[in-house]
Amino acid sequence: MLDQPLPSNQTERLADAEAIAARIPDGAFVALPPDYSLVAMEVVRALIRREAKDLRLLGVPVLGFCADLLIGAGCVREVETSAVSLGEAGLAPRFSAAVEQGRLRVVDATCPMVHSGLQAAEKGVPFMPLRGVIGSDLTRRRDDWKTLANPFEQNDALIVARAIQPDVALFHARWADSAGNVWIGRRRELATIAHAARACYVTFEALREGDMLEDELLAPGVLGAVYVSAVARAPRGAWPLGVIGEYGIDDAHILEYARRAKTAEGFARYLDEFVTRRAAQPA
Amino acid sequence: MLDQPLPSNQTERLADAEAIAARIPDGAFVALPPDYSLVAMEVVRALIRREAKDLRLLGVPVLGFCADLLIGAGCVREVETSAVSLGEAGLAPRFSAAVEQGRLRVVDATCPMVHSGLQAAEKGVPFMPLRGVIGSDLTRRRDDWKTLANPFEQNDALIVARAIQPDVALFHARWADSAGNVWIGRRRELATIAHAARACYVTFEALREGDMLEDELLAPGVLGAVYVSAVARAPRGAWPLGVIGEYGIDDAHILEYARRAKTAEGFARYLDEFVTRRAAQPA
Amino acid sequence: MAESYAREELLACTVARLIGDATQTAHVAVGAASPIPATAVELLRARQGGRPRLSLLHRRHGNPFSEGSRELFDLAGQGRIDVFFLGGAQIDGEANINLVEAEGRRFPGSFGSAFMYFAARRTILFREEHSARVLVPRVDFVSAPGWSPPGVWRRGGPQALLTGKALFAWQAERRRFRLESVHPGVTPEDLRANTGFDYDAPARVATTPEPTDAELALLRGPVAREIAPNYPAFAARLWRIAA
Amino acid sequence: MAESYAREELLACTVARLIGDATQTAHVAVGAASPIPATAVELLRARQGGRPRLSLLHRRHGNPFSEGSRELFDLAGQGRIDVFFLGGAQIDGEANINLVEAEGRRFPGSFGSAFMYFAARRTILFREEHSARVLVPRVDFVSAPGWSPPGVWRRGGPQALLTGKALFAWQAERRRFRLESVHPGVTPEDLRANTGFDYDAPARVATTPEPTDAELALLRGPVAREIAPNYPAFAARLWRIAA
Repeated sequence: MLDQPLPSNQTERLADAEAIAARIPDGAFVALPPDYSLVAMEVVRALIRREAKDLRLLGVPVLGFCADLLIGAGCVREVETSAVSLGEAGLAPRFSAAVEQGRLRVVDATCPMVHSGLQAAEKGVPFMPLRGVIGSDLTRRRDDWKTLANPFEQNDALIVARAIQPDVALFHARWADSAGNVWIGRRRELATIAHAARACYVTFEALREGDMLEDELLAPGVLGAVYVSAVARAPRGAWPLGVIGEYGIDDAHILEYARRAKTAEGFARYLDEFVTRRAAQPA
Repeated sequence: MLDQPLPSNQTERLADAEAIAARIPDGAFVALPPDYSLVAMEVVRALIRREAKDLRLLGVPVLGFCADLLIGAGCVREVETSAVSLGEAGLAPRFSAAVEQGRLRVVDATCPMVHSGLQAAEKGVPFMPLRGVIGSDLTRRRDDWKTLANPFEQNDALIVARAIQPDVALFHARWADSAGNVWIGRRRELATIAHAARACYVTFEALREGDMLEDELLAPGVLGAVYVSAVARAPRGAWPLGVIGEYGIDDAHILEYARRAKTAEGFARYLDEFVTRRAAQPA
Repeated sequence: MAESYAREELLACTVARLIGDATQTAHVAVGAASPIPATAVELLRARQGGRPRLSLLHRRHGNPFSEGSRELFDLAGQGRIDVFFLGGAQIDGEANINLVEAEGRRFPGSFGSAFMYFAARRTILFREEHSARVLVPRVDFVSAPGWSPPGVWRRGGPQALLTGKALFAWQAERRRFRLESVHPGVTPEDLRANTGFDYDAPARVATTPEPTDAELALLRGPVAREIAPNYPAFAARLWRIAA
Repeated sequence: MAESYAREELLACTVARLIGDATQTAHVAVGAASPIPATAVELLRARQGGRPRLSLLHRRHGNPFSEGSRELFDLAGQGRIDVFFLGGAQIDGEANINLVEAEGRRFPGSFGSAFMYFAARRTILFREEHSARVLVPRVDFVSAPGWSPPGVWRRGGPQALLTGKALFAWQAERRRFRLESVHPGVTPEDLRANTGFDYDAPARVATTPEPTDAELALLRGPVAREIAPNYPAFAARLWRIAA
C-alpha cells in the first residue's frame, strides 16, 4: 500500500464547499478532526446534500457532531475511531442508534494508536510501535494491530499500529494564501492527516495575499501547499463548531441538535432545516 | 532506560548563560541543533570557559560551528551525528583534525535515523522503524540499530533506531515568557529534543510578559514550559549564528573562523579573542 | 462540622486529597467532560502557589498544548503525567474499565484509556453514579485493563475509585478494591447493596471527611473563578458564577 | 553555437534536462551547499510557470518547511520528492557514495543520504571534481548504496552522474554507468584516464549540448534574481548580481 507514493500538490482553488464535496467519492476513507479542532462542516453538509454513500470515517483521534450528522444521513458505512461523542451534550444519538441497530460497523481504536498509525504513514514506514494497549479487548478486533518483540530487550512485547493512509484528509482552516498554504495554528493533528493522506481538501475563512511561509510568525502554524490538493472559501464553514480567534462553538445549537436527534424523526427535521434546505439558498 | 520517567518542569529563570553552563555536567549527552536552527552559542562559549569535559554531543541531525568550537577546546569525548560541517565555509577543521588524530570518537548516523530515535523517546517507545539505510556501512558500527521483520508483510525487513534520550537539550529561542514557555517558531527539531531529553536549557533574546500559549498566533511556535528546565536571557546569544527575524548568520565571521581554525595555533588565538577573554567582560 | 456544601464540593476535596501535595504530584491531566477533577486540581493550585501543573485537554482558550491532540499521549509516554482520570460505563472489581458497549447499548468508545491507564503514573477512577449497573463483577468489554501480568510494560495503574457514594483504594498486590470511606449519609450496607463487585472492607467503615471551611472558601472564591471559563454550566449551577 | 557561457551554466542546463519537464517531475529537493542544482530547477521554473516545486533545505528566508529539519525526510518517505541530489567524497562504479572517510581523511558525514537515496524517486549524483581520486573502483565507506538486492525496499535510486567533465547514465539492470556525453573540450581518452571506475561507452561519444541563447537569457535574468538571495557568493561571481 505505502509503496504507492503520495503526490506533491499544486493546490487548486475551488468555488465552494459543494465543489469540494464533489471531489470526495462514495466509499472514500475520510480522516476528520475532533469537534474541538477545525471541522469542515459546510463540506459535511454538502456531502449530505449530494447523498454521499459508503464513506468510511477515521476519527483523529475521536469524532463528534460531524460524524453523527453523516451517520444519521446514511452516508457512512464504517467508522474507525477512539470515540464518537457530543462532549458535554452527551452521547452521539445517531451513532448510538446506528450501532445498536446493526447498521454501522465500528472499528474501535484508542487515541494514540490512531496518531501512531498516521505518523507511520507520514514517515512512509509500514508500522509504528506503542506502549500499553496489551490486555485491552480492542486488540481482539484489530488485525492491523500486532504484538512485536522489542529487539533491544528480552521478554518485552509491544503493540504496533499498521500505517493508516486515508484517501482524504478534510478540514477547515482560518486562512489560506495565494501560494496554496493553509493556516491550522496549533491543530497539528491536521498536519499529520494531510501528510498521511492521498488527497487533502481544506475550506477556509479568509484568503491572505502572499505566502504565509515567508512570514516567520505565521509559518509555525502553516500546512504547506505541497500537501493540499484543493481549497475553497467557506465563511463560518465550521459552524456550529468553532474556529479559535474567529468564532466559538455554538453550544446551544449542539444541545438543540442532541435533543432533536434522539429520534429519527427529529433528526430528519433537523436535516431538512439546517442541511438540505440551505442548498437552495445562495451561498 | 526509558522506564525512568521524565519530569514535568516548573521552569527556573537563571541569571545568564554562565549559570546554564554550570547546570550541564561533565560527561553529559547534549543534543544540539544545526547551525541554521537556533544554537545557544553563548552557553557553548560558557562551557568552554568553565572547561567542560567529556561531553557527548548529539547532532539533530547535523552539527556545525558550535561543535567544532567545543571539540577544538577539548570539551568533547564523542559526537553522534549525521555530519559536522561549516556549510558554505567548508569542512569543520577542529572536528576533522580530532578525528584524523584519533582524539574523537564519531558515532556516524544519518539524519532521519536521528529524528526517529528522538521521536521514539518522545513517544516513550523503545524504538522506531525507518525505510532505507540497509546496505549502508553505517549499520556496521551501530549496535543501537537493528533490522526487524515487518509483521504485516512477508520478506520485508526494516531498520529500527533505538530511542535516543539525551541528558540535555540545549538551544536558543527568540522569546521566553513569564510562564516559562519559549518560542521556537518553525524549528520543530527543538521541540522534539526537548520532549525527549531529561533536562532542557534555553537561552532567549527577549522576555515577553504573559503566557504565549494564550495567544493563538504565537502558540503554534511555542515549546511549553512543562518541557523547559531553565531559561536565561542572552541577547544576541546565537551569534555568530542567527535568529530569524532578529539577526542573520555572520557569514564573514564563520569564514574567518574556518580560516583561523585550520591550525591549532590559529584556533587557540580565536578562542582567546572571542571566547575566553569575554568572560572577564561584564555581561 | 463545616457549613452546608454541595456533593460536588465533597468529591472535589476528596480528589484533591488523593492527588496529594506538590511534593508528590507535579502534573495532572484532565480529559473529557467532568469538571470535578479539574476543580480538585484548582483547589490544590490555590493552596500551593499554582502547583501542580494542570493540563486541561479541552480547554477552549489557552489550551496548554502546541502539538495538537497527540501531545497528551506523548507527554504520558514520556512519564510527564503524574495523575490522570478515567471513568467507565462499567467498572469491575479488578479495576477494568469499559467505555464501549454494555447490555446492547453503545457508548462513545475507549478514547485514550488503553494507553493512559498504563502510562500515567497514577489513575484515579471517577464515576458519580454508584450502582450495580455501573460497578459490575466483570466488564462486558475491557477498554483498558486494571492490571497487567509480569512482562507487560506498565508504568502506572489505578490509585483509587471514587464514586458519588464512597471511596475505594486499589490494592495492587491483591487486585481488589478496599473500601476506604463512605460519604456522609451512606451506610456500609447501602453501599454493598449497590456495588456489583466484591471488595474488602474494614470492620468499622470511616466516613469521607467533609470539606473544611477553608476549603469551601477557596472553592467558592479563586477556584470558582478559574473553573467558570472552561465549565460554564457547572460553575453557574454550583456557585452561581458566570464565565 | 551559443555565445560564451560559464561551466556552471552548462552544468545547470544539463541538470535541467535530467530533471525533465513538469509532466515528469512535480517536486525537487536540494540539500546542502551546491547552487547548481537549484539553478537548474529555477531554470525549469522560469520556463514552466513556476513548476516544478523546489524545496531548498537551507533557504534562509521563506524556508518551505514548517515541521523543522524532519520534514524533508518525511516528505521523501511519503514519496513526495521526485528528484534529489547527492554527491560524495568518493563515488564508485556501482553508484555507491562515500561521505564519511577516505585515505585517512575525515569528511563531514553521511547527512540524510542513507535514506534519501532509497526514498526519493530519482537521485542525480553531482560532483564537479572529476578525478580518479573521487571516482573510484570501490568506495572506502558506503554512506549509501547505489543499488539494493531484491527484498530490500527501495523506491528510487541513481538516475545519472554529472561531473565537471561528463554525464553518465545509470543502467540499473547492469549496475554500471554508461557514458552519455563529454562536456565541450573533454576527450573520451582524457575522461577514461581521470575515472577510477570502469564504465560502458558508445563507440562514438556525444558532446554535452551547450546552453542555448534562450537558456542563457533565462539564467542571467529571472533565474539569477531567484538564486542570488540564497547563494549570494555564487550569484555575484557568476552573474555579478547582488542578493
